[in-house]
Amino acid sequence: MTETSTTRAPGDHTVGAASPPRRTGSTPARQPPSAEHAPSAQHRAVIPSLRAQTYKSHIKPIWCPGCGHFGVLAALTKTLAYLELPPERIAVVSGIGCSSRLPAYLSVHGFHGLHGRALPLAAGLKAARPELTVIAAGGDGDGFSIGGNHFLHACRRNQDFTYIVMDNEVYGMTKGQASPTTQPDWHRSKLTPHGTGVRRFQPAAIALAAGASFIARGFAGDPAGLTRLLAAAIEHPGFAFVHVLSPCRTFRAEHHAWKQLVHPCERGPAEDIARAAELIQRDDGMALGILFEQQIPVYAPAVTTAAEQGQSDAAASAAALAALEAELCR
Amino acid sequence: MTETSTTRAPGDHTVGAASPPRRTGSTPARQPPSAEHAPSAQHRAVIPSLRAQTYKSHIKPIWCPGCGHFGVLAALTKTLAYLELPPERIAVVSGIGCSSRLPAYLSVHGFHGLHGRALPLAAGLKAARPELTVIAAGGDGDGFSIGGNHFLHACRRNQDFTYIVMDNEVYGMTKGQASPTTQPDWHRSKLTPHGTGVRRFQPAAIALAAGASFIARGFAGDPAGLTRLLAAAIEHPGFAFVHVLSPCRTFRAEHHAWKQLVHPCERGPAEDIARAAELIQRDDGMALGILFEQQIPVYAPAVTTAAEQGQSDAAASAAALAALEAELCR
Amino acid sequence: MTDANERAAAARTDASLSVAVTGAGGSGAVTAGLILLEAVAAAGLYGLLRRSAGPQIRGGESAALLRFGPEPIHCAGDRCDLLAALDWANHARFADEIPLDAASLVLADPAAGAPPDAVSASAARVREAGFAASAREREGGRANMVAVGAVGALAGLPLEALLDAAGRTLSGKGEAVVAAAHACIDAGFALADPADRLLATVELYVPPPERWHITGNEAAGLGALRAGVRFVAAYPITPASEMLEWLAPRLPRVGGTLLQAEDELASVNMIVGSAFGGVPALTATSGPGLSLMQEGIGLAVASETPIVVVNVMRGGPSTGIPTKAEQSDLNAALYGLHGDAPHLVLAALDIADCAHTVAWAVRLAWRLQTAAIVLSDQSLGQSRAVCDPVSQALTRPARDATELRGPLLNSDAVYRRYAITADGVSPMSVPGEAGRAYTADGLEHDTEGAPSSRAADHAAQLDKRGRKLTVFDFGPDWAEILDHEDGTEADAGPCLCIVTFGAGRGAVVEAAERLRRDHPRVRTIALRLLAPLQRTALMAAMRDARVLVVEQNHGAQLFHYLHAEQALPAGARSLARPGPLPLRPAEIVAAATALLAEDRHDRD
Amino acid sequence: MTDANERAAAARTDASLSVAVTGAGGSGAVTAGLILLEAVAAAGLYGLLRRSAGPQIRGGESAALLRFGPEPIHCAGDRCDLLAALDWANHARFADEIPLDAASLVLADPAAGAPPDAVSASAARVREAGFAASAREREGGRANMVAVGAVGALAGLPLEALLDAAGRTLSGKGEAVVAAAHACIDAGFALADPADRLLATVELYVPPPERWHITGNEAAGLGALRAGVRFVAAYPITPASEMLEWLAPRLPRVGGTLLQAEDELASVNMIVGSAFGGVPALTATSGPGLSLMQEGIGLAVASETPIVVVNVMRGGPSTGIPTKAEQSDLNAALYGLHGDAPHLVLAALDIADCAHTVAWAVRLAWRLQTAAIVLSDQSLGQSRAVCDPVSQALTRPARDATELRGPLLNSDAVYRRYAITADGVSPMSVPGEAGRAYTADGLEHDTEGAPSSRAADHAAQLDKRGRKLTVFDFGPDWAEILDHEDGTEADAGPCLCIVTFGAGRGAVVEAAERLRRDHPRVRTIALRLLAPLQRTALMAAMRDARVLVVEQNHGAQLFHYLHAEQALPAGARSLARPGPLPLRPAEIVAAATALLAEDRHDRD
Ligand SMILES: Cc1ncc(C[n+]2csc(CCOP(=O)(O)OP(=O)(O)O)c2C)c(N)n1
Ligand SMILES: Cc1ncc(C[n+]2csc(CCOP(=O)(O)OP(=O)(O)O)c2C)c(N)n1
Ligand code: SF4
Ligand code: SF4
Ligand SMILES: [Mg+2]
Ligand SMILES: [Mg+2]
Repeated sequence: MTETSTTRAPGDHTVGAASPPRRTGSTPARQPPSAEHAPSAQHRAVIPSLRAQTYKSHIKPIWCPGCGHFGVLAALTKTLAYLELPPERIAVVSGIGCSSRLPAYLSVHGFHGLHGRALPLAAGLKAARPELTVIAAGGDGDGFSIGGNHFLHACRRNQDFTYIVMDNEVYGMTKGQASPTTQPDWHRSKLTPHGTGVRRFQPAAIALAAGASFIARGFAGDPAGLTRLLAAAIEHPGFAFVHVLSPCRTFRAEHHAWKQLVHPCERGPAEDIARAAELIQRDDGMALGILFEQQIPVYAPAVTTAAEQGQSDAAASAAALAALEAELCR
Repeated sequence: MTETSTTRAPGDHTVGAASPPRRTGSTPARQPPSAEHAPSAQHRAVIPSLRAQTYKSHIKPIWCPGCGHFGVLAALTKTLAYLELPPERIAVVSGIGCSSRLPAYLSVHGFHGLHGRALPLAAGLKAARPELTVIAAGGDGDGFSIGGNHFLHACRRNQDFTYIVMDNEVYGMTKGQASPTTQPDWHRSKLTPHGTGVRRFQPAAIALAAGASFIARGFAGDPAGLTRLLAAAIEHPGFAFVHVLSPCRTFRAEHHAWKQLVHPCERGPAEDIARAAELIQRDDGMALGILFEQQIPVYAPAVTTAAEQGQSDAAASAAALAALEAELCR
Repeated sequence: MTDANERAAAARTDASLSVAVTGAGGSGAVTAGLILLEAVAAAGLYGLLRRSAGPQIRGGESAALLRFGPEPIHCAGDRCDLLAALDWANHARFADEIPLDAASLVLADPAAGAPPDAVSASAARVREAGFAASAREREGGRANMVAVGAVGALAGLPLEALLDAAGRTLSGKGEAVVAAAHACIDAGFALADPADRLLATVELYVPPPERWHITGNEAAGLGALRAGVRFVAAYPITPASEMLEWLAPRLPRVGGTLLQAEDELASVNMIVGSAFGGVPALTATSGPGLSLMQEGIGLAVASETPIVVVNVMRGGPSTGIPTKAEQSDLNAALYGLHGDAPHLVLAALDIADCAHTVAWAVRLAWRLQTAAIVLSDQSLGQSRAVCDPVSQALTRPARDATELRGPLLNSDAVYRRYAITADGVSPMSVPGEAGRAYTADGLEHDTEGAPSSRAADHAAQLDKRGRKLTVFDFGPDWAEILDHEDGTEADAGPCLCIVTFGAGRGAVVEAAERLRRDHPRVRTIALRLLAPLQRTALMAAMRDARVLVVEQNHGAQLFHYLHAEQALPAGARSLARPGPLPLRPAEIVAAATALLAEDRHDRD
Repeated sequence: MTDANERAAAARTDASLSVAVTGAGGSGAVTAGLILLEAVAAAGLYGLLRRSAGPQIRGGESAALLRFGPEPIHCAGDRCDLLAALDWANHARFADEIPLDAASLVLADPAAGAPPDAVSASAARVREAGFAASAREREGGRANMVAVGAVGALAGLPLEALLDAAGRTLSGKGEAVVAAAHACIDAGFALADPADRLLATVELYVPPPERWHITGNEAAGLGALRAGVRFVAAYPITPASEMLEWLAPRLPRVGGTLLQAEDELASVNMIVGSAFGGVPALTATSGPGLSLMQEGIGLAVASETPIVVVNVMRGGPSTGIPTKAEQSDLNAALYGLHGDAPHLVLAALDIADCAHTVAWAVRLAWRLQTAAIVLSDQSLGQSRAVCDPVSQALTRPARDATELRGPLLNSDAVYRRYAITADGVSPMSVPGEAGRAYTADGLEHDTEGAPSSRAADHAAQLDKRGRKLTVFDFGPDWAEILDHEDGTEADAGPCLCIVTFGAGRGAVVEAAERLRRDHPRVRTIALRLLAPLQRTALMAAMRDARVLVVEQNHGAQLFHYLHAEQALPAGARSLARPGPLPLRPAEIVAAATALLAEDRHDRD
């Protein structure tokens, strides 16, 4: 079983303070933190080892050489392999942007949706198919500019899925305009030749204020650390937000300095959001690891399952429908 | 000048920790904190005393008897009178909702726009006409549900205008559905008969995380305190967010308890946002007063004014245009 | 019958009766209407109850507008036979909605003062009726209940039915309230002057026939459940909210889920997500929400994800008149998506038909893997009817999504989600199906779903997305075609054909019933499927006829659309009138008569 | 001239020449194209430079497609005369865009290996040209500059013009780069075999004629500034971003402002706010953004706030093909608003005309207090032309907003913002005007702006908002009507009339020029004003003609629209073809010829 354990090791531990995945033993007895999003033991028995490559599609990324998004793609496929999630049980949903091209490069179910709307699409999918592992992904423009409202409400709603934002502090796809996370004095965009003059959007602080139960920051240049964070995020029961610093080689060449700037974070106390808010506000935006994690009930829309009624799905549904119909007649 | 000074007194000081308006002397020498939004001395000379009534239109509100929004209307007209703002220099812009009907009840320039879009409309107006006093207003559904993204970005952008949200924790206009500020277990809406199960939206915490430079909370049941807050908000140079607890008599009868629950707030330190974030997170949502205020540069889009060029507006513009045209020819 | 009563009877065009109860906020006019509708059902009659209210959120004046009779009630009718005014609060607001004439009877409470000018000007007979005084005489008595009794008596509803109806409607309020109501109804029944009776009292019908007691919004919700919808995303908007509110507690009962969205951008994308997951999904909205959803609907079309958006139309443009009906979102539904984005547009023809049309739309959306927009409107959505149920046969419940989706083609070694097929429908997998993963995309793509900007791929996918709608056999449900013939002279004169869509049907059918008295051949076509237009069948149905296109909007949107599709014969005419007032049969009769007269003139 | 050259000359339909330079990412094909275009201008010629690139954000293969000649260049043309391939990276991607035939000449660098099959199959003459080798011989030399020299020589561009153009284009890169480029251009010029010359070398034109060197996006920006736009809200989207980016640094120079919005919902509402404040405002977007703006545009219509939205169309539906042109947003622009919301829709006819059309749109929007949607597309917006400037007369700068807005009516004692007037235009005040405050509203309102749901108010405001568009005299600018006659037999045979809109004009005009060789009377109508359609004038212009409607989309949207308005004669035909490839004159000629042949056949 060397292969299996190799697949499991989510990389080295050089950067980032992400807690090591909770279960690293060679026994496959990892208890899924929630029945909904982890593969069943049965599935794991059938597919003992899924290597990262299995999760890649044959489509060649359109990304510029050196783009940070390659690192995210690599970390994600490693994570999925590590978690041994069967590809057919995974759906990756994105918006529009360089980063949002991600789903096409994976061999799992994917949706390349609308600019800014990955989160509601993921929310609908997860509500309808709670047993799937749902991952939403996109860029800083997609998620924090046009998609900002859905970000707020996804944090509040705490459905059990993961949101990966590849933050390169720029609109890459549309050729280099300032995004909400861009520095106010960055004046390399023709659209804002004197800089935006607007305070930066602070993803982690806003996520916390909005009620997110899992907030982490990773770095595309540290795929191993990122893999650990993504694994923790996917295993977190509830909405897990992973803010990934993902350099844009083409429009933000200065990002090459990030390698030197990143450092481990201090995690905010789960039981004291106020203190966590203070910590996150003091954060310089370069701290990697899990910034905050809290175990709270995941959002579960009210469904009277057939099982509860002791009936088959179809029969239960038909009976319920007949009862409904009757109520309309006088 | 008794009348004038009466008009100036912005009410009694029983509730709320809003700082008394900075200038309360009987001399009219109140220096506008920013040349842009205060009436010029000349205007004040011409219109020495504008009573609250002047700011009311002849249209009768459609609000239910006892609705909190009446209190906001009253406080706002008093504030405008207190500040002696000439009605023609004021524009009040709103979205859609019971609360958003406000502009029609005022005699100033108004725009009853789209659900959720008061802020961008106000932003465009203020950018185009910086000398106007612009006030955006609406409800919790309008501002925090459909309008949430604009809220985030208005806080960041810090243009010099005021945003009043009349929070009644419900969609009043559409007959009583849960809003983002509704308690997760409130189950009186037919749309969410078991409650939303979703964490409440925390307006003040989110405003702070988003970078707002002025955050206050008022209570429609305390028009005097609210008047002070509104005056401070309008005088604040930058984006001023006033969160008003404004009971919905019809769908949230339990709000009658608010009178007992409100209490003065502790103001977060301007120089330490992290500490302010902690304080705001500990806030119970019922604390009245200025929660946070910071003096930072207001957003001013780059405009080469004619004055700078030492020319008349029209001539400068025509000359600049001619130069532009020339650049297109080879 | 008195003279006046004969006049009143003559003014009625059929056996139905229109009554209105009006009053200030809190007067209970609407409750009175609901009780009368219940009584109508108990008497085995059909009924239609509309409401009108002032702009106040709560507590404003309101009117209950009830029409009923032994035959199904198609529309609001032209006039009011009987008005019971509990008071005259803001009556002017209702003057247009409650058309009084010399044949009308008004019950006015003297305590409320003299009737307003509009009433006097109408020449309607006014009878004093001391609703308030009578109520005051009874413990816990309320004037609206006295009015129920009086109206019931004059309208020929059996006392028993009224009492029974009040009992059921007020059951939640406790026995004392019911008892007081019964006392008042008794009193009111006695109060009415038998000489004023407009109809002879009908018999109580025991047991009452199996009828739906339903609003269009409820029927639409039922249609969704029948067709297998198990996920609904909701953002409230008048007049669609009640559809969502009806579904909210019922979806869980059939194993489904409703999610309240933060806005319409979210709700439309949520249903795209659910449908991608294989779970039939729907949302409901009105004009402003439809505008916000256009981008998401376009995504469903391009990615071939089946979704259904029910648009309950209100007065437009922009915020418009949220509480009133209009058919002015047709253009936005047909043409509002950017790019070439063929999709389904349907319209419900009446309240019960909301169930049929929504269920059909769900099935079609899944069969054809595209977006369906269903048009309803405030007059259907928020009005309550006692009507015949829509049979399950028409909207047979779907077993599950697999049935809706149809079989997957299995021939190819590679799974080609967007394969080019003869019928234009490609094989659609859902997550969970191993070996059939693909990336759904609004970006143009090749047959496997890989992004492509090649001309050949674009043309092939555009052709396919268009073709699937044109080659599909939609069967006979695309329209309701009725021939209103008197049977005597089958071939005399040119046939008159009145074409409408959706809620226009009611007034058109009633107008046709009247027109055939003077004109032997009248046909009505009410379009249920607007896009793709069944042009050939429609043109066949209109052949050789003089055509009048009737719709409730300002821009004659249907008329222009039919021209766009070259589906109208030369000389077709348009009757287009915006809201907020309902289409009246009389105005359609007038327009048709003018058209036919013109023809006769031409022939002279 | 050699035989082959004679063949090549015959294949050209006019005096223009089409050349392409292609290469892998970083090869500098686009820079080569820009230099060639500069040289074209210096030679006093007209030119049109398009670009095509792979899907990569940066660094993918790209092609510069240049057409130039002594007359204005209307469109991409049908074929490629001369291709200089720096390498063959992904050449297949360009095969459709660079149509080679036996008359084409290909310069291929032997270092890049054998030409791909598509090239061999075209039967084009292939000449080896050692671009890379030659560049390597020169210090800092680059193959693309060698290609500039070689192409310039064969295309008849004077060496001086090429050197001068390179100097100007590369001036920002330093003297060494310019010197190296000059050396390479010299070498390339010498490298070309004079026997292969496609055109005789033209003279350098000193001083060059006053021409614009401009893209459609820049021209649109200029038009906005000319007409007085002083506020722009921006959300980036391909292919509209450059318009916003061009405006950003220039607005402040004329005293205006640009604000980057968080999304399109914000940007459209921002411009509504600015316009309400009296400052002319505009935004630019493309399909998906237009969808998101529909609600805001509807608000402008209902509240009668003048705004302008420039929609630079790309392939649709949904995300579609963002980098390529299509005319498929016509429906969304015409009909996309919910409710009855009449507004202005215009389309720019060519690159320079973007200035004219946008300026006119701004003036009309203010004159008529409504929303104007201006359609441009990627082929105009992102292509660069050397063309005649649009005279200031056509787009005379507005003095200020007061001029745009027109005089306020002063008759009424009460200020009635929404007064009913004969021309449908009500008096509009702006903040700052004492005594003229009102609340602008998307909710239906009375003449003072107070909310109203009364039928009479609704009808009056709907009528007014419709009337102002129909009674206004739009003058002659609604279309460009050209008669392509050979002058010999003025009245022979039926007139052929080709109708198109916007960017369709280029290929249509060129097709007409060719058609008149065989057919004496050809008229082209390019619609600049689409809504309100100038139906009477249009029908007069088409009278007695055989009509062909040409557009670049799948659904024949213009064709259907003209039918909707009953503006087309019987037998009108449609040529509708989606993107991404540009409309070709030859396909229009073919369709027109087939139509005319059919007619002849009918007459036999
Ligand atoms: C509604 C809409 N508006 C605008 C666009 C244009 N657009 C495409 S991607 C993008 C920005 C992407 O930036 P980001 O999300 O940060 O991704 P990146 O390319 O930087 O990875 C924009 C504005 C669009 N596709 N749709
Ligand atoms: C795009 C759009 N969606 C939905 C609506 C319906 N709508 C009108 S007001 C409203 C909620 C208002 O709630 P809130 O802002 O809290 O104001 P309140 O009535 O409580 O004062 C909604 C959902 C609308 N007008 N437009
Ligand atoms: S533009 Fe930037 S974000 Fe986009 S692919 Fe290139 S490097 Fe990556
Ligand atoms: S419904 Fe509530 S918010 Fe609306 S007017 Fe009535 S009390 Fe006020
Ligand atoms: Mg980015
Ligand atoms: Mg509210």
